[in-house]
Amino acid sequence: MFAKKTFPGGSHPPTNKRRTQASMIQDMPLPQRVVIPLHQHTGAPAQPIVAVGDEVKAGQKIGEAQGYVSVPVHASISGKVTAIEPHLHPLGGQLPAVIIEGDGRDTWLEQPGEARQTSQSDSKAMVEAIREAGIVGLGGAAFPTHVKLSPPEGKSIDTFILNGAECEPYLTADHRLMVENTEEIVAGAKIILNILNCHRGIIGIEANKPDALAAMRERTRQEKELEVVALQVKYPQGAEKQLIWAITKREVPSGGLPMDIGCVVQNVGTAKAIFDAVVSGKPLVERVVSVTGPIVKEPKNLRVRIGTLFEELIQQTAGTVENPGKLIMGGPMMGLAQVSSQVPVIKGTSGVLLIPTDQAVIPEPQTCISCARCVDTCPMKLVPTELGKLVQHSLFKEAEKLGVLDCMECGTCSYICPSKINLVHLFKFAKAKILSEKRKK
Amino acid sequence: MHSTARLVFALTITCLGSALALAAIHGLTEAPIQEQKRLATMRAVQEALPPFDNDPVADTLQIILEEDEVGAEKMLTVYLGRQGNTITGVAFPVFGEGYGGLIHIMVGINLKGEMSGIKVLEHLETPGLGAKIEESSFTDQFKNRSLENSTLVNGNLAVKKDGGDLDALTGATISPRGMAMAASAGLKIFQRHGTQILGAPQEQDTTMTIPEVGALEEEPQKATED
Amino acid sequence: MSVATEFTKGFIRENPLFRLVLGMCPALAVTTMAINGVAMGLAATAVLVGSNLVISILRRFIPSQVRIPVFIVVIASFVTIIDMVMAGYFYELHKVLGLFIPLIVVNCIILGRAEAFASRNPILLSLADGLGMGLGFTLALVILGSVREILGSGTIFGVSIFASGFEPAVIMLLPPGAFLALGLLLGLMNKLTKAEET
Amino acid sequence: MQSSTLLALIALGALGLLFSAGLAYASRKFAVEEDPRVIQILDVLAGANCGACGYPGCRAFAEAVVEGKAPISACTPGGTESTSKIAKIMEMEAEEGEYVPQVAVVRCRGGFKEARTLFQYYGLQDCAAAQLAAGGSKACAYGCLGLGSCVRVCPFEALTMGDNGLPLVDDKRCTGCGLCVSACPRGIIQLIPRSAQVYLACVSQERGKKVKAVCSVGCIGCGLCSKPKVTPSGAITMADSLPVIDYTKGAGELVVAVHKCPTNSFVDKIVHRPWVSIDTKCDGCGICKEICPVDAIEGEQSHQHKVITNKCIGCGICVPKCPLAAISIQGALGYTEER
Amino acid sequence: MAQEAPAEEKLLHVSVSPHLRDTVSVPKIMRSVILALTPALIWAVYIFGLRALWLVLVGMMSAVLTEAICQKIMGRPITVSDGSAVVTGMLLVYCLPPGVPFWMPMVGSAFAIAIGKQAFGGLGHNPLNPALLGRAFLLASWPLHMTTDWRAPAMGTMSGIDAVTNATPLAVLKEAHKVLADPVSTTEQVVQAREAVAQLSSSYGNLFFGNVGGSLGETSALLLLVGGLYLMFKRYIGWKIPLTFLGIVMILTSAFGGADGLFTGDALFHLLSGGLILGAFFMATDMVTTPVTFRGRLIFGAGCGVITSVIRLVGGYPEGVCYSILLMNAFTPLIDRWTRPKRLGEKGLRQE
Amino acid sequence: MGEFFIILISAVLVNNFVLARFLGICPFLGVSKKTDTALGMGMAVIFVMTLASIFTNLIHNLVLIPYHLEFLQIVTFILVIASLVQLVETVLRKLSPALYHALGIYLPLITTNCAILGLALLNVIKQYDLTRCIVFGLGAGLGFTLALLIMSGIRERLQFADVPKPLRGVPITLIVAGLLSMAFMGFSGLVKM
Ligand SMILES: Cc1cc2nc3c(=O)[nH]c(=O)nc-3n(C[C@H](O)[C@H](O)[C@H](O)COP(=O)(O)O)c2cc1C
Ligand SMILES: Cc1cc2nc3c(=O)[nH]c(=O)nc-3n(C[C@H](O)[C@H](O)[C@H](O)COP(=O)(O)O)c2cc1C
Ligand SMILES: Cc1cc2nc3c(=O)[nH]c(=O)nc-3n(C[C@H](O)[C@H](O)[C@H](O)COP(=O)(O)O)c2cc1C
Ligand SMILES: Cc1cc2nc3c(=O)[nH]c(=O)nc-3n(C[C@H](O)[C@H](O)[C@H](O)CO)c2cc1C
Ligand code: SF4
Ligand code: SF4
Ligand code: SF4
Ligand code: SF4
Ligand code: FES
Repeated sequence: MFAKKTFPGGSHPPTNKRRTQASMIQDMPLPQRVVIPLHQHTGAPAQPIVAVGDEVKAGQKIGEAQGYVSVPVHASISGKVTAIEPHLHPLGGQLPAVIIEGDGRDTWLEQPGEARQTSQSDSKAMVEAIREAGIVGLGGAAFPTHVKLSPPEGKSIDTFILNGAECEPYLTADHRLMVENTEEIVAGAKIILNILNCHRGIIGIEANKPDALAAMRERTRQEKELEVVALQVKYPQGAEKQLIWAITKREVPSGGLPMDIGCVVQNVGTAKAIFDAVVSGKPLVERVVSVTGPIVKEPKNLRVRIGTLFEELIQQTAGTVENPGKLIMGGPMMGLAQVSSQVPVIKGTSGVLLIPTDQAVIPEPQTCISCARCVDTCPMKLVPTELGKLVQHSLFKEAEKLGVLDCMECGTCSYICPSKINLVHLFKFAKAKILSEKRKK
Repeated sequence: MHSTARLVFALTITCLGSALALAAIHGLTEAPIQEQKRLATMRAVQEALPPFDNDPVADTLQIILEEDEVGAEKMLTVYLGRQGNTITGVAFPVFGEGYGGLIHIMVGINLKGEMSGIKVLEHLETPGLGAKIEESSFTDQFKNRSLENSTLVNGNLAVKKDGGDLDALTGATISPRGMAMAASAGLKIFQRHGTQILGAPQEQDTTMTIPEVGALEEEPQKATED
Repeated sequence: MSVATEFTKGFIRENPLFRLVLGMCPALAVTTMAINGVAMGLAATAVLVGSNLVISILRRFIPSQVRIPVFIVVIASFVTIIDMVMAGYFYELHKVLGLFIPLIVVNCIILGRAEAFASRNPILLSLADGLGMGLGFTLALVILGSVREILGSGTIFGVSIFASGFEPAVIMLLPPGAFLALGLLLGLMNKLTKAEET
Repeated sequence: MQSSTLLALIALGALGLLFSAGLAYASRKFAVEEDPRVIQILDVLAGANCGACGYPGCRAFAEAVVEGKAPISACTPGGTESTSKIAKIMEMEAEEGEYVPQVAVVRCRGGFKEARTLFQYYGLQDCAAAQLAAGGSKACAYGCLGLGSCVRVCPFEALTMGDNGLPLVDDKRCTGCGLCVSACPRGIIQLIPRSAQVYLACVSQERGKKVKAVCSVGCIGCGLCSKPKVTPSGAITMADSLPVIDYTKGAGELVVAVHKCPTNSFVDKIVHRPWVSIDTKCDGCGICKEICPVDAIEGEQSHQHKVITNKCIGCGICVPKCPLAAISIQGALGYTEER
Repeated sequence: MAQEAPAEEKLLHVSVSPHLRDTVSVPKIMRSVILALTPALIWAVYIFGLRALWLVLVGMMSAVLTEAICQKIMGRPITVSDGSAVVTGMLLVYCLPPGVPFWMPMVGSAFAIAIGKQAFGGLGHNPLNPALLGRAFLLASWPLHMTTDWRAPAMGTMSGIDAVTNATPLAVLKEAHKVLADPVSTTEQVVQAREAVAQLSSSYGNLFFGNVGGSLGETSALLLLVGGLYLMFKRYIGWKIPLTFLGIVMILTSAFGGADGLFTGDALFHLLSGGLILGAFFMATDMVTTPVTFRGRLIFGAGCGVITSVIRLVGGYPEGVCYSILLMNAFTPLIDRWTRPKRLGEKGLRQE
Repeated sequence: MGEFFIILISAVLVNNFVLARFLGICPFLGVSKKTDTALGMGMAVIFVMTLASIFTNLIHNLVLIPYHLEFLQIVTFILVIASLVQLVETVLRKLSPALYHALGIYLPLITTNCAILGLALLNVIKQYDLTRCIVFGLGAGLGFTLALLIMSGIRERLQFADVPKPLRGVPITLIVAGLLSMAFMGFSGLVKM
């Protein structure tokens, strides 16, 4: 019907989605205890506004945003605050979190639906509602959504892209959401179009999700402003810049933002959260998480309250057939390996992936043989082999000149390298070094 | 200004000193250098010419070649070999195209138009391969050859591979080809200018200088032995 | 700073070719045979000694701005002298070394020693320095020449040393062989001296 | 012949005159100002313009040296002479203030055995890079990661990685250049005066319980070492539950802290401490027994006291306190050099 | 401490993303290359006798042994099992005349590995193609053997002993062209030369299937092509270098390769002879020594094509593939530097 | 025209000054660490070579030959070259700092580069006239630049290579030069000089 759109480069890791793509999202039973980190988004962490011993209701704000690029945090269950202390955080290390012991009643501050609805003609109010609901991008980076939806004066957005690519192997949360919550997603997208005063919305979905494509097409048939586009199955199809290129053939300038070229990209989950916030007044306290992996007995997509520990999610899937070698938050390409299963689900948790020990071992890197596979596949058109060598020899300035800061850490190069060189690690290292140098200045 | 003057002075004085020294040494070495050059030519000529008793290096003739003649300088110096007062043969430098560059040889031709000998002067052939053209085992086959008594291809001497009768070197045909071309050029030049050369005036000074340097003393003997 | 140390330092410690890596062109170009190395080395030594001597004598009278031109003229004069003498008395060698005799002028060792040493030190020391450096250079050339001659022709100083079965590697006589032989020799030197240090 | 000499003289002389005059004129006319040091350095270089230094010509090299971009030893034709002279020229303004020779110490003793690990780390073998993977595999957020970033940057090969995953400093080789200090992402390496004998090998600012949970040799901040009884001159003060040593104060008594520390967090760089002995002048007053921080003196009142040599740590606190001057120091300091 | 040991086992693995790695590895690529080269070897044994097999084995063993010894001396891990040395040895022998003495592949492989590869630090660090360096070294060292030890194809004799010296098709062609170009050639010579050329041209079949004299492994264009396409299918080599290389050679030889003026040259003949296919598919594609960028590889292939054609048509050697690849290898770092792709978003950056 | 082309090709490829004739090896080793420097040096060499070719040719034909002073050849040539280079450098330094930084800083290095003097002497040996001198000088400079550029590219890459310790620095550079020289043998026979 449509030529499948895509971008240059990229790779084809096995998708491994079959085990979960067809089963319905299940609601995770109410957790006994939740650990809600105050730092769940890009930007300044929230400050706690409750004290130990306070009774809280589900949906109640427990942390206030600090500054513009920041969002509040809400209690995801009702119960009692038992501690506010550092706790293991999925992003690494110990970070302050509010710990709530549940009362099992799940009483809400305002029952969803009956809460105040935001007028859909007042975009300021809608953005404010989105911010108050603590919504951040659910596609991975957890960037506060209200910031993205408030382009500064003079920048107009002509294309809004709804990201339903879900190119990460194993993960199917967005897929199921698109099939099961088509209505809310489309409504959310329309709210976004409204806010941005934009009249072209494109829903990009990888071609390996025919049911999602069909559902979306069906639902948007009447919508003049929305269009569904099938994307080639290729990693990282869902990456913002690649998606924009595939759909509009525009290049986000290096160091710039999508809005510099008139685009905004949001994840489908974010659209649904926006719908919930604006229409039902419900803050972001739960999300869909794919709990999966080769050793998971019954992989599932679960609708989970924020703050639930990974441990409990794993139990929900009937545990594992062997001790996991690696526990990853997110997908295998960009996810973060976890130190322990005692970490909580946060807003950016799209998946919990368990990998057996034999697959978890990262092979010893050999020397680069200049095979150029990484060069051919880098979606940012960088030259990873050269960058890697520069970084290995601590030539950070030169690496910066060749664009190491443009690397989005998609992992394609490390994946494809026959010499098993840890290119992404090198680039993360270099970026950290360069940015800290810059900050010093 | 004073320092500038000193500066100029220093360099000028050095230059003057240098000029003085060089002129002096030049005065001392000029004669030996000329003699060395003469001897070097002599050695080559000796190898090429039939027996002689004059000083061929001093006994020369300049001939001017015509446009269509290849394989030699247009202003050709011919060395004459005489016994008594009669010319026994001539020698002159010619060249052919080898593998690495031009091969320069001194070719000697007797009155019958046969080669009395050749000597490789300069070449850029590969050591151990084309460079074997210098060896007497290779050059000897040119002795007594003439345009008449050899198989010609296109009017030239040629290696067996090209239909001629010269032996090539193993693995190197190009260098011998160059030699054949050079030798042929020499023979043809002699053919054309022979009469002009042989009609050269009788040697003016019969008081030829006998080579003095020791190195040369054995060689005339060897030459006469042949 | 004794005369003896100035004399011997050029052999190994500050060998112009192996250590300071100067004067590469003649070193590479003429060393197809060991004997050429000797000739080139001695020619350079003669120039080095002569120019060191003259420059050491003149050192007080040369204003620094024209130091280099004066040195060059002095060196060039010595080179010309050597050139003429060789042409007059060692004709064959002169022919083999060819272009590279005049090029001694620009051999960095000579100017380098003139600048770095002779222009600052008394005559005797300068002489010792020049002679030592020159002989060190000669030594290096002979070693390089020997290696190339042995591998490239199967002879050393013209004497055949292998049984007839040996087929010499022509490449050693060609430009690549010169680079490779010198590179590997330098590597070997590094390795040996490193081993000594530790 | 004569005419040739004359011609040579004229020709070369004229050339010399021409060029020197031309150059003199040009150098005046087109003079450019520059750093005087460049000229000075140019003067001491070999001046062969050979390019051996990697710079296009002597002047370029001299300029690079002055700008601090080139190593001063790169002029091979000039040899060591040039180098030392350049060093002199360049040092003229570098010498300022009093220079205390320093040496690096590794302020962590939590090797594989002593400190807990959180996970098995795979990836770049570099401490700073390893921190990107969940913040480093050590359970202690302050501890040494043992991947040797410091070892690799040391230009003097003064650091080696020990078997226990902790870097070792070779005092003899360390020049106190401080490169390792900035290479360590965890700020574990510190430069201390070369003369210092003792340092605290822990940088954890956590409270005791948390430290105990992750490391058996970590400093728990108990503050014992800062007690006047241990360090009367106040050489150790507490800050953020971590002792801070002031090396300008009472060096000798620090050894007491080494022995008093319950977690063994101090390191004594001295292998052989001296010890004291008490001679017959002793009348058994007991003062020394009283003040000895490690109870190394025994004896009954009014009887000659004795030193338990293997308990004495050689801090020498007792020596000046003896009213009869009966205590004397035996032996001498033995530095750790023969490791 | 006692409890540590069991606890250790349960510790999770942590590394930076990605947590997946492709199954393609260097040894796997090298094994495929060896496999792709095998048909040509079998053919070589068929037409030149078992001697061909022994030569290849000697070359391979010498390469592997040299690699191991070098690494031992340098105190580095011995990595001969990655198979790259085997490929080097194999390819080196493939471009030697089949009649060379056994010490030649030995010395050539040793040079290729020791100087061409290990001196630079081993796999991945060498700037020039080791196998070709080995060949160039042998050619410059013992030109006699390298230019005279040809063997005529002797189908299936297996012994190959009675085979005679026979010039390669390209040498014959070059010879003939010289005669044709030379104004002083006799008519008889011209006729002979024309005949030779005609005979060569009618022998596409022989060239294609490999029934001709030539270097050991380069005779059968068909089998090499099969191997090359297999590698291409596996995506271990790209299409850019072989295609531009072959294309440019075809264009240039057809334009300037004829004796009778422009565009009378026999491009197909040039394509099928003289190791062009071997070079284009197996040597110009050696990833270590070729550019990594898209445009870079096009330039590389084109450069190889131009130099090969120039050497074949006007140079001193009958055959130019070896030198053209080496020369372009030398340019590779510069090409890479000057053809770096424009980053995604770099354009926008410039505008601002 | 054909002959000029042959002189050029010969000087650039077949008889490359550095790789086949061994002239100018010292700066070749010294200034080939970085491509940018190599390019600057190459340009300066081309410039000076062409100039030197012209001036030495003039001196030779106008002074030395007429007065039979050939024995002053070496002294006068080197004097001419040295003064010429220094003059150009001084003038450039003042008048065009930009050009000086691009080319001028390489000039001192060129004085004692045997390639320049070698070129002047070869011109005499080959008895080239003024035009041929210019072409030859240009070709020699181009050839030098080519070799220098290739070498600098490879050396920049070798910076990352794991070269065995004893071979690091000059030894490996010489080995590369040897291998390059081997590759350049492919051009032999292209033109005959
Ligand atoms: C510091 C920073 C500032 C940003 N500012 C904006 C913004 O003003 N408007 C916007 O639309 N997106 C903004 N973004 C969001 C990015 O465009 C991008 O959507 C976000 O980083 C998540 O993308 P990812 O999931 O592809 O990593 C910003 C991101 C960062 C890191
Ligand atoms: C390599 C890479 C892959 C990504 N894949 C997806 C994806 O499959 N789906 C998705 O929604 N976002 C993906 N993202 C995040 C998007 O770039 C982008 O941040 C997101 O769609 C913005 O929407 P959000 O702010 O609503 O999260 C990916 C990002 C990167 C860097
Ligand atoms: C490195 C090398 C050096 C060569 N040197 C010479 C040489 O000096 N003289 C020569 O005639 N051929 C030389 N050749 C050319 C070959 O030997 C050439 O194939 C042969 O001369 C052609 O003659 P043929 O008809 O005997 O095969 C050389 C070849 C190579 C590869
Ligand atoms: C497609 C391909 C082609 C190769 N070609 C060569 C070759 O031409 N010469 C060679 O020595 N090694 C070759 N190798 C092996 C390996 O890359 C080579 O040993 C490295 O150049 C050594 O660093 C090849 C490997 C592959 C995968
Ligand atoms: S991780 Fe960076 S360098 Fe690697 S492929 Fe992705 S964008 Fe390119
Ligand atoms: S994929 Fe790996 S081996 Fe290939 S060029 Fe990139 S870094 Fe080198
Ligand atoms: S890097 Fe410097 S301070 Fe650190 S150990 Fe080495 S020499 Fe000492
Ligand atoms: S001291 Fe610092 S740099 Fe050194 S190994 Fe430990 S953590 Fe790494
Ligand atoms: S000797 Fe030729 S440049 Fe130094």
